[in-house]
Amino acid sequence: MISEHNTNAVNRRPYVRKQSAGWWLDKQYYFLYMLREGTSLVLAVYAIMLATGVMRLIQGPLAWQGWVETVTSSLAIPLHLLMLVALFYHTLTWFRLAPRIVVIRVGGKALDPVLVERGHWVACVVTTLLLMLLWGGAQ
Amino acid sequence: MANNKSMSLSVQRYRPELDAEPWWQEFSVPYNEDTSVLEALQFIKDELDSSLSFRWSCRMAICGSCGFMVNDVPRLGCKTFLRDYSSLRIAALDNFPIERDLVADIASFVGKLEEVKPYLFRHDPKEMDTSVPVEEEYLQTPQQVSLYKQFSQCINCGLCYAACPQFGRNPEFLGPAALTLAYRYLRDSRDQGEEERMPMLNSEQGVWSCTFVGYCSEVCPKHVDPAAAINQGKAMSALDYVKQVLPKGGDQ
Amino acid sequence: MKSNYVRSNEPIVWSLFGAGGMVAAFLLPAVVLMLGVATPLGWVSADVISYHNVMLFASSWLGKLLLMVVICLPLYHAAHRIHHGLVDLHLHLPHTLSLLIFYGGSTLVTLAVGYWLLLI
Amino acid sequence: MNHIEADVLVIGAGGGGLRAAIAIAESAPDLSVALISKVYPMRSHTVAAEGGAAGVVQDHDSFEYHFNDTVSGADWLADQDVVEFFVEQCPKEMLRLEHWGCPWSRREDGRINVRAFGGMKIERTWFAADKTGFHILHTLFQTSIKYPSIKRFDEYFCTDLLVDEGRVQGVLAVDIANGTFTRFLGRSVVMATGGAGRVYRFNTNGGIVTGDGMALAYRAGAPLRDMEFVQYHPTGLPGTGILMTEGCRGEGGILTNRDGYRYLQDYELGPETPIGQPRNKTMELGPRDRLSQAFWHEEQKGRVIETSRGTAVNLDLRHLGAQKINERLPFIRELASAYLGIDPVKEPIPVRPTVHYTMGGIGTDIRAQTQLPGLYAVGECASSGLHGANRLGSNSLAELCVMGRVAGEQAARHARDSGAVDKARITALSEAKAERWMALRTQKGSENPAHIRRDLADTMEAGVGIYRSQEGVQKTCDAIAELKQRYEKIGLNDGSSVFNTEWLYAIELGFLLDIGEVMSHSALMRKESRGSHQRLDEFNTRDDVNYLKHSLAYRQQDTGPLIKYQDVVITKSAPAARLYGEAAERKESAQEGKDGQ
Ligand SMILES: Cc1cc2nc3c(=O)[nH]c(=O)nc-3n(C[C@H](O)[C@H](O)[C@H](O)COP(=O)(O)OP(=O)(O)OC[C@H]3O[C@@H](n4cnc5c(N)ncnc54)[C@H](O)[C@@H]3O)c2cc1C
Ligand code: SF4
Ligand code: F3S
Ligand code: FES
Repeated sequence: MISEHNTNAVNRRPYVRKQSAGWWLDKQYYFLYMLREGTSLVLAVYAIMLATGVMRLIQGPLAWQGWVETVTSSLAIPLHLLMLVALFYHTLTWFRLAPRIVVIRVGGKALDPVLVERGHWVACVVTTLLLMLLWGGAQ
Repeated sequence: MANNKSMSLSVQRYRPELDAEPWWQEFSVPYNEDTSVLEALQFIKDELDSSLSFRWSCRMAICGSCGFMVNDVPRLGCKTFLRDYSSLRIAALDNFPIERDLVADIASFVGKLEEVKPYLFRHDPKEMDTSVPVEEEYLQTPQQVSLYKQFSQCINCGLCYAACPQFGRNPEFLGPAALTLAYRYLRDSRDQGEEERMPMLNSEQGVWSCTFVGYCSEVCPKHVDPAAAINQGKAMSALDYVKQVLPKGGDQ
Repeated sequence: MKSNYVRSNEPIVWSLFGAGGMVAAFLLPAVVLMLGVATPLGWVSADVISYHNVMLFASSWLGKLLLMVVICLPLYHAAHRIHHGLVDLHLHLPHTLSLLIFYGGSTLVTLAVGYWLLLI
Repeated sequence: MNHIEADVLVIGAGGGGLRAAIAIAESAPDLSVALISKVYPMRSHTVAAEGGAAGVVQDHDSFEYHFNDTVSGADWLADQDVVEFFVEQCPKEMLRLEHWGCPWSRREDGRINVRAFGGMKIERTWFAADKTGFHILHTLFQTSIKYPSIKRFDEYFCTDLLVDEGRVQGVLAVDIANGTFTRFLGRSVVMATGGAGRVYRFNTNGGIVTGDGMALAYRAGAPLRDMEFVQYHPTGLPGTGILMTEGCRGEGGILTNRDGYRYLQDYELGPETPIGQPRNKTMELGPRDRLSQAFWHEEQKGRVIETSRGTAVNLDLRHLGAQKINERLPFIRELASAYLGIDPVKEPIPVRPTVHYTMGGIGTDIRAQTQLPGLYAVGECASSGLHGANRLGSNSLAELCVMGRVAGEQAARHARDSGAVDKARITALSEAKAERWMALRTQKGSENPAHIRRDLADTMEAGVGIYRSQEGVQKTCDAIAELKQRYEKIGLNDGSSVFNTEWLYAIELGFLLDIGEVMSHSALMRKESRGSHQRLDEFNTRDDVNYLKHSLAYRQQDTGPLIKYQDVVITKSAPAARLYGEAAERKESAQEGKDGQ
């Protein structure tokens, strides 16, 4: 056992800095992070709006029609465009992060995350086009 | 080479016995194409103000001593060059208490590295006793090495802690380097220490305090990508969570 | 040194968060584009989302599932980020309250949507 | 004062100190270990070692080969009992590191890979890419954490050995963060403070490599051995001195002069080997002393390249290709591009010799025991008798482990066997010493210690460099005597307690001056040329009659060191000519012919 007996004066006085609530305004990198997290607000609003749609649906044709008119009103278009921008940012950041969490290995070698990110984009564009085609052709 | 140009440097000072809080001091230092921030600080110490304190040793970006905030970005002083800047503000690494001038108090950081039990575990107690010489290596193919190699390159410089706002807010967070170290061992085919280390990973102050800000990896001078390690650690922890819920297999 | 670590329950919400992020990234942009831009501008017929058509869609199991996925997972995703984001902004709600509001709220909406869809 | 009592004190947490501490913890878990280091363990300069660590593994290799390479590399100044013990222990220690998690580079089948190194007949250098020291140090540091009996005192700066009744009983150290003294009591002390490369101006060493332990032991009465032997590494970056590992040449890199000519063939290292087909102990794979000397001659002939950072030759790796460079030498690529703006995949790297390693140190026997009872030494601060007049690359990292274990076990045994210390006397001694250091902290004077440090480095470079002469060395001896006088008059401005580095640098400068003095005086007295000690005057050949001996420098009051000599242990290899390249091969085949008869 080590024994210790200390009679020295304490000269140290480490200076502790506290994080400010506005830390995310200090650096562009942090700001973009907050923006990324902020896109979730848009997502929440949209999800709730869609949920409302389901509720309106079971309330009957009239209720549904009302909902449809609200979401497709010309006033809603700019809001939707804004949402698209936010969603695009979400997608952009998501595809950048995902390959670093789930590493894909082919023949024991890890695929380059940049390559996987591009793969995500290709898949995304394909699903989007497919969805649009189905939607457009559904009439 | 001649030192034909000079640059003004603001250096943050804090001398606990004299100063109530940190303050900035201006210096003008000569520099050339090769001059690093570390060399600029050494010039200040040797020629302008010998009371300035900072840590350094290898001056080749491998010992991890010389982390400073350079224009508010965590960087290694010995691998940052004056030629890339027009003016400089140097301070102690963010998110750590300032011991003195540019010296950060990193004791808690080193404590975290120790806490994740960064050494090889084996189930067989005979294999844990390394005082007896062995005849053979554990086999490990280059591919198996590649699973953890990147995560074993950490020089413990602490830049990632200065970069991480989650650590900045909550000093309890084990943080990028320590979690990466834990993950490095977990991915090593020779290690059997899952039982020892998963509890830390699984805890609130483990991987789950990270919100993937990602700035840690951005500033890491050794491309360790701690953000990836932690977030792969989340996947590992999630799997461990499921294992805990599922009834234990018969062979346990 | 600390020695007793308490297992966090984050894996549950983190998994939902991850799934939601994926769905939001892959599917939502198309939905927003079609519903909120293409339809009002008349690029596609509004008939696609007529009461009749949507009911038809929502009465199939596949339709129900798709609706659940597109609505609820992104909601969990958002709840997760807002829950953590408030802490980031130093706007700490009491932890349990925050969990209740965000994950509890998302679960409520999920249950409601599920219930409504079952009615169809 | 802080009073701490442990069974064994280990000073220095580099590879040597950590290995020793682990050995104590494993062999004597009941003994407490205080591991004292002026920097956090992972900052120790072992971290910078790049190339690899030696250990016989291949079937066509043998301990005998490793022994022969080491002894001839040392120009027969190595103690052969130590070398024999060492080569047999190396593979065991390397395997142990493997079992502790060291990420050694592997072959496809999962076995350890080895690379070629200078002066080695067979490839036997274990490597972890080109960050071997980094990985070894971190492995040892991390492993040390698992032993509860090891207590670390990080950022404690050791200022004195405490000697009473003719044996070492403790050390005095500054707790750097608080600026106060701690008196450590221990029944044995392991010194593992590393080398002294910072005595010179251009070196591959970190700023902390200031010869502290050597000076501490010297001041406490232990002799420093073979201090005239200072290794110049042939391939450092001009300007900074940052090392480009010998592994570059081990992998097939070549050295060319201004004319693109592989000049090494002119210095008994040839014949020229085809590019991409390196041959052991030939050309670029010759020993470091010879290669550095060859540069010196090229410089005399004006066949070196003038760069803005000084003269250089080219280290050309281009033919290795990007893939091999990325796999085997990634750190080299990173360093060359960061510090010179040169990508070795596309351009040759300018390099020049820089001070790298101190072969000499605190003299120990095969048990790592010094002449001062209770004091053990290991690593670069020690002269275990292994390296003689020139160390072979990759023998040092291996030595840290082999001798680190020995030092730890021996120190533990000694701690068990020796009685209690007289606390009162030791405390009085420490208080007196501490007071003196405290006075230095506020000393007012006219001399700037930084300038003395620079002048010392310059005079060492000038007088005790690759080639030496009576006159030049004498000049350096005189200059150092003068610098020591100036040192008495230094003035310090800081005066505060917390992390006062100005004060610590001043103490280090005192150590450096002592070491520089011992090096130059030892060089002055060795009137022959051997290994890294080459003279231009009439003593330009090896003189086995008078100087097949270790030098021992003892401290004397108020004057330079007293130099004595000690016999070299020769067991089975009689001194012979040191041959490399074709000459060596010719001799070997002749030998085999003889043996065959
Ligand atoms: C750039 C470079 C590359 C190298 N490459 C190789 C290679 O490839 N192969 C090889 O075999 N060898 C190599 N070497 C040599 C080898 O790395 C060193 O000789 C070896 O690492 C020294 O280890 P050490 O434990 O003796 O000392 P260090 O690792 O230097 O540790 C010294 C320790 O002592 C402590 N200390 C010093 N003074 C004090 C004090 N006053 N108070 C308290 N603590 C103190 C320090 O804090 C530190 O912890 C290389 C050397 C250099 C410089
Ligand atoms: S992960 Fe990178 S930034 Fe963090 S301590 Fe390690 S090397 Fe430094
Ligand atoms: S910056 Fe911090 S939040 Fe996570 S990704 Fe890095 S540890
Ligand atoms: S001085 Fe070692 S990393 Fe900068």
